[in-house]
Amino acid sequence: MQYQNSMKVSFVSKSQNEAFARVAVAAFVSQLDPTLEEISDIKTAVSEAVTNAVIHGYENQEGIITVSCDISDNVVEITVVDEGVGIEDIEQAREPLYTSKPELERSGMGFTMMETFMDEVEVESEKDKGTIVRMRKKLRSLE
Amino acid sequence: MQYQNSMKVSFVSKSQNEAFARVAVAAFVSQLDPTLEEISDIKTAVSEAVTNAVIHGYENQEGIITVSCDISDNVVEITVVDEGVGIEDIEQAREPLYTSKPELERSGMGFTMMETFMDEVEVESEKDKGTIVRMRKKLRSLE
Amino acid sequence: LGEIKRFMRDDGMIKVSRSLKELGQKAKALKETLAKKNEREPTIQELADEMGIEVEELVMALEANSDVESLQSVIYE
Ligand SMILES: Nc1ncnc2c1ncn2[C@@H]1O[C@H](COP(=O)(O)OP(=O)(O)O)[C@@H](O)[C@H]1O
Ligand SMILES: Nc1ncnc2c1ncn2[C@@H]1O[C@H](COP(=O)(O)OP(=O)(O)O)[C@@H](O)[C@H]1O
Ligand SMILES: [Mg+2]
Ligand SMILES: [Mg+2]
Repeated sequence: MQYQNSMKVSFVSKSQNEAFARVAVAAFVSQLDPTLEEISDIKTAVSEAVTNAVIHGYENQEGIITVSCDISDNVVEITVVDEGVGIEDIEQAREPLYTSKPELERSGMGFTMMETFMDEVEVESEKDKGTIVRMRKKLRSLE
Repeated sequence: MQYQNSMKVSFVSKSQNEAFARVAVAAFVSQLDPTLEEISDIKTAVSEAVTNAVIHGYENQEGIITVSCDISDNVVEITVVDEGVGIEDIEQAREPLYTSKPELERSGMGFTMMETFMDEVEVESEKDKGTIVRMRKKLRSLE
Repeated sequence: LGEIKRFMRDDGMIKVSRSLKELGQKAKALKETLAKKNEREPTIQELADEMGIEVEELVMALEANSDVESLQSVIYE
């Protein structure tokens, strides 16, 4: 391990903080000078996870969302944590097109996008305790 | 009070995280649609406070720096916290041109810059406990 | 979804530092123009609109002019 760095940002679950979370992560990851494509992948994944925390986790009520970002050489690990309602059936939630809120015109593709744009996605959740989404991506442009 | 929002970001006291802290604060404050000049003032003040935490607070050892940003209507409050060596004589530290590290070619103008670019600057500190710098600025572009 | 991903961008291997630097230079020039035209400092939203980019991207671009590169040298020295 040659290079390590980490940050953590917490904010209120307002929808306007989604953009903030994206820039914070993008600004932090930019210190590795990735490609635009890599940054855009990461921003998309962060958006999806943070949107889920706002809409599903806290059901648009106020709550705190914490996004951490850990860099180890050219691997970026991003963790999005909420203390909201939690997910009862994680496997089902991760299925493409599954959404528990079809009335909101959600596409059910959030987890699928995270999986597409990142190398690994782990989800931990407990009903009424909250949800942790951990995503990892290796920046291949740096190899 | 009509509009409120807040965020908090923590990171390791590496000098490359100064730029990150600046962008994080600038991104958060941007939701108030400030002028570029106001953003640049705020970034300068954040830089000075974070640099002080890195160089003086932690004397370039690793430690955690926390920057919070609270928006109430058009007032931005930024707090920079370290748990480093602390300041024994705050009044002296705030004097223009005073520096405890002249050997590092510090200008001793950090606090003066913060005072110039922000409306208010409060400093709390305790030896061996750490330092809290709280700065406020009203964004006049919004009036 | 691989299709979507390819469709969503054509920027391939362009480095973030280069892109932000270019945007940052453009922002500086446009800022002057807008300030003259309106006889006041533009807000960040006005400038972003004029450039056709998101405010968040502009914030990063404003930081970028030299910093990303100097960070690189810090990290890999
Ligand atoms: N942070 C979360 N807290 C609670 N439930 C969640 C969270 N994230 C996702 N879910 C559940 O997983 C489902 C699928 O999420 P996703 O794939 O993003 O689709 P969508 O957001 O369009 O519903 C959501 O409908 C919701 O039931
Ligand atoms: N976070 C801090 N922790 C400990 N000491 C500090 C801190 N911030 C400032 N100081 C003290 O205050 C002095 C003045 O700070 P400043 O005006 O920024 O000048 P400079 O950084 O150039 O020395 C510093 O030299 C240092 O002794
Ligand atoms: Mg979703
Ligand atoms: Mg200083």
